[in-house]
Amino acid sequence: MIFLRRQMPLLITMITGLIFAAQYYVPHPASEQLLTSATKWLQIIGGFALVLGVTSLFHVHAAKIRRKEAGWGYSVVLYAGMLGTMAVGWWANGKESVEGVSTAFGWVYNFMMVPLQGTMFAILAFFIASAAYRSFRARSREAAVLLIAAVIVMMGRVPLGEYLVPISGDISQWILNVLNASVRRAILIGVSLGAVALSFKIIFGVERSYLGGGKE
Amino acid sequence: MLKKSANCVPCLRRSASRRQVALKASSTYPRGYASALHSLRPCWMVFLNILMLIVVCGVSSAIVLAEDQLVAPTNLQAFDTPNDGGESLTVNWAPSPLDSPDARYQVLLGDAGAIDAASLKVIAEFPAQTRLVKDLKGPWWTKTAERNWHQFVIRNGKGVELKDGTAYTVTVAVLKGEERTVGPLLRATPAPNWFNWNSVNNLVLTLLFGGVVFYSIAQAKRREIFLRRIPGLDAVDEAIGRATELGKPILYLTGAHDMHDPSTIAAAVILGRVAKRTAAYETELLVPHRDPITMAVCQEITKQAYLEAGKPDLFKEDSNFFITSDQFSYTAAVDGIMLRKKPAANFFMGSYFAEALLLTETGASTGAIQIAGTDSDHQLPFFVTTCDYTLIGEELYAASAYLSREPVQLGTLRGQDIGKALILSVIGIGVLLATLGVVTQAAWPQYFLDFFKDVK
Amino acid sequence: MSFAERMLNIDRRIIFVVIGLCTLLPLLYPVGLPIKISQEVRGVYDHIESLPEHSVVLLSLDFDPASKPELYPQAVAILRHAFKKNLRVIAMTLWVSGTGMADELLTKVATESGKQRGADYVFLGWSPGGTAVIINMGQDLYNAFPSDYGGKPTKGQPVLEGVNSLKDVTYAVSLSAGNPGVEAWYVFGKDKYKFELGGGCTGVIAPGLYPLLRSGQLNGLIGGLRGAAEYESLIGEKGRAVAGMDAQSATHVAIIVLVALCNIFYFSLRRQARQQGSQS
Amino acid sequence: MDVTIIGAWVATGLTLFIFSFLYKDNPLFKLAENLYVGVSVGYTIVKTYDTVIVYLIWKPIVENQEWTLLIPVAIGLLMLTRYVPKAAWLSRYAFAFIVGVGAGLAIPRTVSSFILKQIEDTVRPLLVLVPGDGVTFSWNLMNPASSVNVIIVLIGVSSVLFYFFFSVEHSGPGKAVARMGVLFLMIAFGAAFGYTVMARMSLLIGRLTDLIEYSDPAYGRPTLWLALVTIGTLIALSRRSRSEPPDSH
Repeated sequence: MIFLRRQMPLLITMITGLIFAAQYYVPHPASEQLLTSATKWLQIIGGFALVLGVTSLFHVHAAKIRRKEAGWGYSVVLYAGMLGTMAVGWWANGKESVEGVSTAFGWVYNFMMVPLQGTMFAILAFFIASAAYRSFRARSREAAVLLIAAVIVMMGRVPLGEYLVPISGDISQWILNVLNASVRRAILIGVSLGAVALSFKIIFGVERSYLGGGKE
Repeated sequence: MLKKSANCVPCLRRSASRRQVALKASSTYPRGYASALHSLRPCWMVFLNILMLIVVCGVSSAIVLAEDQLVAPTNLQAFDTPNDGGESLTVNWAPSPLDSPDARYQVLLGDAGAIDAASLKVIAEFPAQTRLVKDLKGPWWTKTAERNWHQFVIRNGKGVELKDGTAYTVTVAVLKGEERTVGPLLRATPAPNWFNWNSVNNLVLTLLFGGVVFYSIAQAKRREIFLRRIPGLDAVDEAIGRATELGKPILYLTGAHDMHDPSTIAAAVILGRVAKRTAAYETELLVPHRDPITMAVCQEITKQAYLEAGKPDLFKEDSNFFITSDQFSYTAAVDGIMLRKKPAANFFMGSYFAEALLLTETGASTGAIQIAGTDSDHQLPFFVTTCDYTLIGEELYAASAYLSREPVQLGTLRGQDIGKALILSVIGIGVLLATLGVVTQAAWPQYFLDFFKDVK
Repeated sequence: MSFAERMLNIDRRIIFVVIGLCTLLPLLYPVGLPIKISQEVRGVYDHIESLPEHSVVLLSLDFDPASKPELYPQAVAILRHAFKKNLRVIAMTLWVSGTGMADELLTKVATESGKQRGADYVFLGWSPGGTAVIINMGQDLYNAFPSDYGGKPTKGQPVLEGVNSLKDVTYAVSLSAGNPGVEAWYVFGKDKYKFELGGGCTGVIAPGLYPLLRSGQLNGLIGGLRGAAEYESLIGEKGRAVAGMDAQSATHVAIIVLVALCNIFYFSLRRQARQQGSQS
Repeated sequence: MDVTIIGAWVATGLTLFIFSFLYKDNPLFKLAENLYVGVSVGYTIVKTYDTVIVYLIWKPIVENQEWTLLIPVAIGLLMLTRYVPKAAWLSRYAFAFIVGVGAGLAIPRTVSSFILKQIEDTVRPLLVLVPGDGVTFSWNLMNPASSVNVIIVLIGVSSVLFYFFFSVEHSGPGKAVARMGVLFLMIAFGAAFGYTVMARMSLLIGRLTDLIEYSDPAYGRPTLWLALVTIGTLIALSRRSRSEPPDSH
């Protein structure tokens, strides 16, 4: 039983990991067919994973409503929004438009989801402005360099900046293309080494936090 | 494995094509040359063959020079394209001194039984000075001909339908003005391959790096591994000291992700260190959470830290508390805590999204010392400008490994360091060699450089 | 409390109003400053310009409404360009919440360009799995998307004639707001299936894509609203992005002024503190 | 058309509710925020059902008898055992499969695209061969491939890589290299900062463009009316809270 619970999943990870890492080097059609099937499976499993991800929300808010915790009314709003969207969604067969004509589902999407999600991030513009005034200080030489580079790029990326200081466009291009690219490249290499090391550790069972469920 | 895969089908084709070339070329070319025709040969043989081809090529061009009229493509070879999934053939032939801008080559293809060039179909036509081996991508160890030779790869597409295991007749014709001469008819069979030698460098480097990581982890389990001190940790101590002086609390956030994320784990490890200090200095610690499981884990860590500091009585269960999983509501609540309690030090460890700026800005306005550590690169600029000290990217993991002394973490870090050292030296040596290559016009630096290229 | 301190402690809602006005006024009263075209954007434009008629272009709209203001104008501009060049367009998305927007966008631009769904373009819709979808399309497009957004089988649609997998796509452009996006299209797509790849992205992730641009892994990059404005000027159809450039200019200048003020006050405070320190 | 007008009113109202967070965290904002989470979860569920269950599973099985697709379905169902405490360990099989395939797919591809490709482009000759001029060193800063830029990229990549090197103490010459790395990092962060500001401002521009469009009389000027309603509510709410304990913000 312990084997089935503990070792078996690790074995599955190891075998699938090794197979699909090796697949990369094998051009034979049989190996390509394997890749085709596996990615198709991943697509389907991905759908289940998505459902799993959102259902934890069900629990949290259902508990809130049941216990009448502070702000449970908002949880009711959340539930109403979710169930309402699902109802119109299934009624419209999951399509926002049919032959170019918007359905009720499309209406919910266009007039509720789009403005809500868009505005959530638009408010950040205001906070950046206020932080620019209150906290973006050159408190060290590093921060000073950062702010100067930021100001140049901000100037160089808008027509007014290029109009006022014509060379700012070229300098910001150079910063992005050369200085920024070199740093990002080093970071990319470092992060990739980390990712490859992590993948190796996962395949060989050294890293198992993904299995979850505590230390059983 | 590889040799075995070159069994029956390629062998058949090999003997067939060898016969074809031998018929036409037996008088002019050395016999050993025919061995260059098979497709699935190991790399070292390819290399030998190339050396031989250099010799052959010199001989043949000297002979062609002596003649005046249009000569059929010489040293023509056709074989299964190596390192691919099949359904493809490759044709190589030697350059000719008549390769002028007005001359053209045609590639012809037909069934295995064809004995007459007229029954073959023209599948490609191009100027004589194009389609050279040197213009093609691919590392030197899989090249099937000299750099200045011609190469054409026949693939399935318009009018071409190659089937694996079926033999085909292939040849090349040369055209100049009205004249047209057809080369010898060769036979070749496409077949799928079991290994792509073009990416063998990828495989070797990947295995090497994997080996290094596991070796370092094993080393770390056996003995102490040196890790340089992370300056950010000094800043942590300093901030706690100041909070004690001022008699104000310390605020510690563990980020947006749950316990599955390495950044949250690192944040929890550093929390252990911070809690130990706050216990020693008897400073109040506040840890608001976004994830109940992370909260439970952090509660344990804090308790342990107070125990280790010898002050278990000071530990408060509610110093770790859950607010809400919702991004902006959480942010508003934490901002509220900052404004009301005015902590002397704020710690932002772990992963953050758009809420980062809202948090650090409020913290800065209350005059707290702020220390951040995150791998969320898109938020790093904001942390750097609004915080007094920032652990950048991998430094967060390094700080956590430094504190926890956990062999797997330390070993991985060391393994990655070796990987980086290797890359740094490859870049250094590579640039030197590449520059030498330009200055001396030599081709040999390429033998080193190709190994660190992505050449498929 | 000194002047600098008082100034630094003003209610931040005053700043909110300033930034709101800096955005609103140029939108209401535009000036129309000229926009310079950068090499990165030209890379994408020139490549589409060079494609022969009926080439297959894949447009992956990997963003959600949160990034609509930046990426929607990019998508409109590229689509208009592709339709003008009579290219065949395969559109899709890897982001579930972007599906409806992508559909609306395609329908709108196709209608104004007089293009037929199924004949000139197809919208494959969304499919879960992220990178797995890209690989699966590279192996067999009909396996990854057995039917298009409207539920019609993909096999047999005239627009997909001769297209079996990503190998048959001439040019792919991913407009992305994160992951999966441009990087995934390179690693799991172009790396193996060898189509040419261009990118469009939000300002937040653009600087991170420059190493890929430098190494030629991407042949062009449209960054943010500014990139969209450049593309709109290139195809000569000025839209939302160009209209937004004046507001963008004003807000940038406002932010620069705010940063400058912040530092002036900060340094004057520091000097004051130092003077007080030396006096006492 | 009527539906669009109602839509304009709803969209405007929700936009303004969220903007009200700028004044302070308030019930209108919380209402809009929770509605947003609810609607997007509902949307995801509908889309997943439609795409996965209907088009990727049901139709291929019923129409083409692709019975092998039941395997991923089984794996997917295993994942859902997380909610049954006794059988939760079964979900490990599903995660083991996904994570295993993911790790396997990632290793060679990451090495190829993000390590080898990046090394390849960094390793460039410091001198260029110009036909006619021979070997030259090009000083043009604006050409990303010029010799001087190649050297700068080389310095940047090496010093930043060295900065994230933890096995060696940053002292002596190492300190100078690490400092150089930090400077490069800060410039890159500055560029990212500038770009992020640009992005956030663009989002605001986008939203305000919509609000301006909705202030049109054709829609009945929802922007104007709803702005008044929102402000009125905020005033009323702050009056009420003033009589209660002080606010947290």
